[in-house]
Amino acid sequence: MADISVHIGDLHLKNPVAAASGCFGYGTEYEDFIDLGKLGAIFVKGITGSKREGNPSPRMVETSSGMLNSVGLQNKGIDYFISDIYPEIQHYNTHIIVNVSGSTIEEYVMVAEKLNDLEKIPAIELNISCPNVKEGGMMFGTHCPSAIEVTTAVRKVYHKTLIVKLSPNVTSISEFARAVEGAGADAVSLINTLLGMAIDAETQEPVLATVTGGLSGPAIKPVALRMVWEVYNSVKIPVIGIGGIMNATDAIEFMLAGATAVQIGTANFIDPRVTVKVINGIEDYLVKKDITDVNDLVGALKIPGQL
Amino acid sequence: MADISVHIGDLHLKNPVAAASGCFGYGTEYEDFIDLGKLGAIFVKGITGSKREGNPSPRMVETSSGMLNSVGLQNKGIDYFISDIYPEIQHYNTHIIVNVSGSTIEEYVMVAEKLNDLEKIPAIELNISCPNVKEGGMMFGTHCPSAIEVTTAVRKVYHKTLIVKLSPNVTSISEFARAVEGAGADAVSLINTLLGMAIDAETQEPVLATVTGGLSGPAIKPVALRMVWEVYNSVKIPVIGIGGIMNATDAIEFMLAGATAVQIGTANFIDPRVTVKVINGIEDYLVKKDITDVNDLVGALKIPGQL
Amino acid sequence: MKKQIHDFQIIANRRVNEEYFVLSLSGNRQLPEIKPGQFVQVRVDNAPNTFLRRPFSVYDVDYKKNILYLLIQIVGEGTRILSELKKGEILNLIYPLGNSFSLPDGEKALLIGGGVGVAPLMLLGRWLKEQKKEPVFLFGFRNYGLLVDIDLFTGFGKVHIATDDGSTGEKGLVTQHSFLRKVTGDISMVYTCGPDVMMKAVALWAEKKDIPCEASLENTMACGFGACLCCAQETVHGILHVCTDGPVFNTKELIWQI
Amino acid sequence: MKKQIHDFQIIANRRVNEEYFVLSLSGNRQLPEIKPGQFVQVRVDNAPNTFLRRPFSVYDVDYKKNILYLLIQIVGEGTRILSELKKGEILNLIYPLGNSFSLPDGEKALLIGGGVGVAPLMLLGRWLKEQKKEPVFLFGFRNYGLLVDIDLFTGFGKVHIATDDGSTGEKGLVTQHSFLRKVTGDISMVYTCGPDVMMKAVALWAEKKDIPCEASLENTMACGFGACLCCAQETVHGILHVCTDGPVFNTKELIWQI
Ligand SMILES: Cc1cc2nc3c(=O)[nH]c(=O)nc-3n(C[C@H](O)[C@H](O)[C@H](O)COP(=O)(O)OP(=O)(O)OC[C@H]3O[C@@H](n4cnc5c(N)ncnc54)[C@H](O)[C@@H]3O)c2cc1C
Ligand SMILES: Cc1cc2nc3c(=O)[nH]c(=O)nc-3n(C[C@H](O)[C@H](O)[C@H](O)COP(=O)(O)OP(=O)(O)OC[C@H]3O[C@@H](n4cnc5c(N)ncnc54)[C@H](O)[C@@H]3O)c2cc1C
Ligand SMILES: Cc1cc2nc3c(=O)[nH]c(=O)nc-3n(C[C@H](O)[C@H](O)[C@H](O)COP(=O)(O)O)c2cc1C
Ligand SMILES: Cc1cc2nc3c(=O)[nH]c(=O)nc-3n(C[C@H](O)[C@H](O)[C@H](O)COP(=O)(O)O)c2cc1C
Ligand code: FES
Ligand code: FES
Repeated sequence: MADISVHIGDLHLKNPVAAASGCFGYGTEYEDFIDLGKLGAIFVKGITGSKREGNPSPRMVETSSGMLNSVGLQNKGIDYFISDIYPEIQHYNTHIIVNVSGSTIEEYVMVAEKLNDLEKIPAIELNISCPNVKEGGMMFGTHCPSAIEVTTAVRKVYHKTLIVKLSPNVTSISEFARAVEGAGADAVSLINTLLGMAIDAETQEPVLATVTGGLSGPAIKPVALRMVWEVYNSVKIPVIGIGGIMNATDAIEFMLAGATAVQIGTANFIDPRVTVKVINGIEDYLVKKDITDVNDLVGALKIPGQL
Repeated sequence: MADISVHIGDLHLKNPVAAASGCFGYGTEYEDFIDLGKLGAIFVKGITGSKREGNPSPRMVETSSGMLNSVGLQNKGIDYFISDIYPEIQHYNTHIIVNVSGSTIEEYVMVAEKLNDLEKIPAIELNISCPNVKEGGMMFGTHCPSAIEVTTAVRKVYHKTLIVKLSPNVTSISEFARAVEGAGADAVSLINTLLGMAIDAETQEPVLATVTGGLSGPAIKPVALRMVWEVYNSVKIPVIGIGGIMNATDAIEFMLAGATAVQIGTANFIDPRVTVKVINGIEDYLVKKDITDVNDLVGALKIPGQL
Repeated sequence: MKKQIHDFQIIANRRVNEEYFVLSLSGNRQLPEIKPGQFVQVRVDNAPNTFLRRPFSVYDVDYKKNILYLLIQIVGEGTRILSELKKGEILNLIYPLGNSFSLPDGEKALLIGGGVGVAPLMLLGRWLKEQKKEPVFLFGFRNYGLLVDIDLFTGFGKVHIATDDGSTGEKGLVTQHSFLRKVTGDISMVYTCGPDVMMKAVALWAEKKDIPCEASLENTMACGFGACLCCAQETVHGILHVCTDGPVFNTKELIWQI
Repeated sequence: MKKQIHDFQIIANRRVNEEYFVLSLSGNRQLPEIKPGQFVQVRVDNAPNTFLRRPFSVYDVDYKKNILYLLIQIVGEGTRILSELKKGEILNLIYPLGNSFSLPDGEKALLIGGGVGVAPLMLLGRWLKEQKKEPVFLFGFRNYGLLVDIDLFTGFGKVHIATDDGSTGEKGLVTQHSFLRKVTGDISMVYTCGPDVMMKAVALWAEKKDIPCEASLENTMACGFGACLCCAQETVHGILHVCTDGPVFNTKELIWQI
């Protein structure tokens, strides 16, 4: 059987398939459907310094082959996570990676620092790309000096694997990838949602209470693939591919474009077993293609006419 | 009956529905299907200083609720347009607006200058956002000083209505809108296609010969709507909304977000009569909503809680 | 109860009226216990514009025949496609989801439904009767043509009806029905499901009468099982989620959105 | 010929073999003249992943009965959904599109098809016979099970067959068929449609024999009527478009993509 384990920095994943932040709760929500121990990793939902209520309702609207959400980082804060959630999930037989958000650099640093000490959290993902909060969030991900500053500050205090999640709402995502690589990130993950909007022509009002929201799902896959390929060609650190993955073929496309691992978000809502199906599908593909190591797929895209 | 005519600068359109550049040929391709005289305007396909062959095949791939294209501005050049095409289409009972592209500022200026003299061309659309050409094209649309420079240069020589078509592949599209407004544009149109990519997992090759291409269709509608709304709130000149419009409801959403007129692209391939259907649908909507002037829709989005 | 995801076979698609239909779904394994108020998430296949699943309350369950019933109103593309499904076709469900209605303290309970909002009240009525309670139904419909399975509801308790146009029952809103004016102390619980405005009026009425009231809410749902946090409902305890903390809420806990 | 867009009713969906089916489509008005080699653009409804239309050559036309036939191979989601359509269902078509095959100078013409590439050769065979020409067919299929309507083709001319596994006709590629070795001066035109490699080999053979050769090409198409410029084909005259300048090209004009 093919070897499907991969490395993100020092972190060893049993396979390249992870659940994306904000789409998988703390994992518990999926325990009825799948064996969480089969996953490469779980990126739990965005955690901030203190409790956040999130945005008012409606927070979601379906769009063509996708959805807009404006959840807005609803969570009970890092202390509650450490005291009440971590004890419940630390037994998972997979890596739990915490997605860290904040409005200020201090908030990011504070959360990262506290997570340093949690033995079963081997990595964090800095979410500098959330389009659904008024302050901070995407600002850090669309202003390069801020991205550098927050990454540098967190790098100073956080000693395990540091992944920075990039925003697609920028002119050059590889510029940001290079910047956070320089600031000490061990890996980059991309893409977060594209900033979008929906309008109800009947009521003549925006559908979301926050007017705009983040677009996810297969609609964004072509953009995500392109960005992964661009970033893969710009940095040396591993790239984690995200955006519209619905099945194993999609995941393989991301790996060919340069992703060492992938995250699956929206697809979990439609099929809560999709992550496990994708893992199986990747194994089948490797067997069919006679590939013994999944890492051979990473960036293996063949451009006709190029050697 | 409601008044559905609108103004783009000095240009009077009998209705707000136009065909988008690159999706409608020179109009002739649709003469079998609809009465072209019914349209608000036709944006004919991108024209450059000299003949271009365009990109190699394959140039197109379907994606979820959309398509990627990499046509690459195939056209016979401005002189051929003037000598051979213009005489054939100048009798249309609608405005013909020429989409102008180039690799250098000089090329844009030269093409614009020549179009000045064509009586039946009342406006041009500067395409500074084509993702499918190696030089120029999108570069002008993703680098603000270049956008200003090309607009300023063309404004100097072109005396009729000047529309600048913006690229969505930027961090802040309203920054570009403001910049070209300052440089003399009479209107902005948006969005052009989102840069995307598709991979064939079987062959492990990119699907498009050019690797990347431009994403269009309903998949991009949420992003386009958001950008139109952002730009509408940033500039005083009229905004022309483009991106994923498939029916009258979509078009109305764009107008509510701030578009004075709309362009329909990809939808024409699936239903070559869609433009006329959208015009009829807008009329029906106005009657149903008891609105007597279509301009009352423009930017009429009601944000609950705001006055 | 463990949440499941399974294919069901459509064994009947019964058109109730112009807008409503009932799907009878049979799984190939024993149905788990489904409590009144719980819902399912249905995947709509072969539909260009229904990307996410669609939530529907469980209308009724027949454990002996292993059949689950959904009462569905056609409102958009997803429900239209479901309405056209034929016997033998397959539907994928995630179920059972959400919390459920609670047992009343006293004997008599009033179940107030509007339109397709009567859906969860069928299983609730059945359960109350099984629990030796006495459900009374008060339903509002736009007109006679939109009435739903009144004979079946009558099997569990008395049914009072209001229609907008008076084509059957009393004319007017359900909350103006004369039955409400006659209510004395014997009603120990009010359950309601229907349009928001109706539920708010019912909640207000119940509060005035000092009767506990439970409402089954809707919200836009991406997952249906607590993973996306999209279905936010403001409550006195802060923002809760309709798919896991609800869909049934005690109306005193709700901060209604206007 | 003016291009049209109309709904057609499916009056039969005949399964030819494991992979191929024939749709018989009837419009509610007189069909315009459709020339051999022309194609239609079919809208696939109720399909989540088939956003654009799908192009198919016209397999045959019956002007008397006003029926248009398509021969379709199931290769992906769009063709799978089409294969499941039932009598009475509606299909929206844009047609007739593209150019057409030209008349041979002499009498005898050789029509070489591979797999579903035989589709345009039916109407071509019918037309040649009507024009008092003598079509001869040479077909390649993977195996006996994939043969298509040979009896119908035989009505227009002799049919020679090659299969990959020799299960019927000669074993091997169509371009290795012994018939080609026996060809003398009497063939005045070669027409071909099938996989690219096959058409290239046929074109090469025809060139060697100094017989004019026309090939019906495919390409990725967004519109099908010249508006999008997506279906680029390199030729000695520069880049042309398969949907308007083709699908039929004289092979001498082509610069084949490898
Ligand atoms: C817990 C719960 C239980 C429900 N039970 C029933 C039931 O028993 N019978 C019944 O007929 N309907 C029920 N609904 C409503 C039902 O889910 C929607 O009518 C259905 O999803 C509409 O799908 P559509 O594709 O036909 O409409 P769309 O074309 O998607 O939309 C039409 C209308 O339905 C609303 N809608 C769309 N999706 C949702 C969604 N995910 N959640 C809520 N509203 C939505 C839209 O805002 C719009 O106004 C329930 C909803 C919830 C949340
Ligand atoms: C002028 C022309 C005439 C054709 N005539 C016939 C015919 O008579 N019978 C027949 O069975 N097939 C014919 N084809 C091919 C047919 O269009 C494709 O097989 C069909 O579009 C695949 O649709 P799908 O959704 O099943 O496959 P998909 O899932 O979309 O793709 C499956 C495969 O088909 C290819 N394909 C998809 N879309 C197109 C397209 N628009 N153009 C070309 N290839 C495509 C893909 O690259 C892929 O390899 C013709 C194509 C052209 C261009
Ligand atoms: C409902 C929802 C909530 C999300 N919350 C977060 C979050 O808290 N932090 C984060 O980094 N990304 C969040 N995301 C973004 C996803 O992790 C992912 O980057 C994006 O959805 C694209 O992937 P997909 O198309 O597979 O969903 C959220 C996405 C959705 C749909
Ligand atoms: C095949 C194709 C060719 C295009 N060519 C041009 C072009 O020449 N110039 C231009 O400004 N935009 C071009 N566009 C972009 C469209 O005009 C439009 O901005 C974009 O497709 C989004 O709109 P839609 O979703 O309605 O198609 C092209 C789009 C497509 C699909
Ligand atoms: S619908 Fe996802 S949490 Fe409720
Ligand atoms: S398919 Fe659009 S030009 Fe040929």
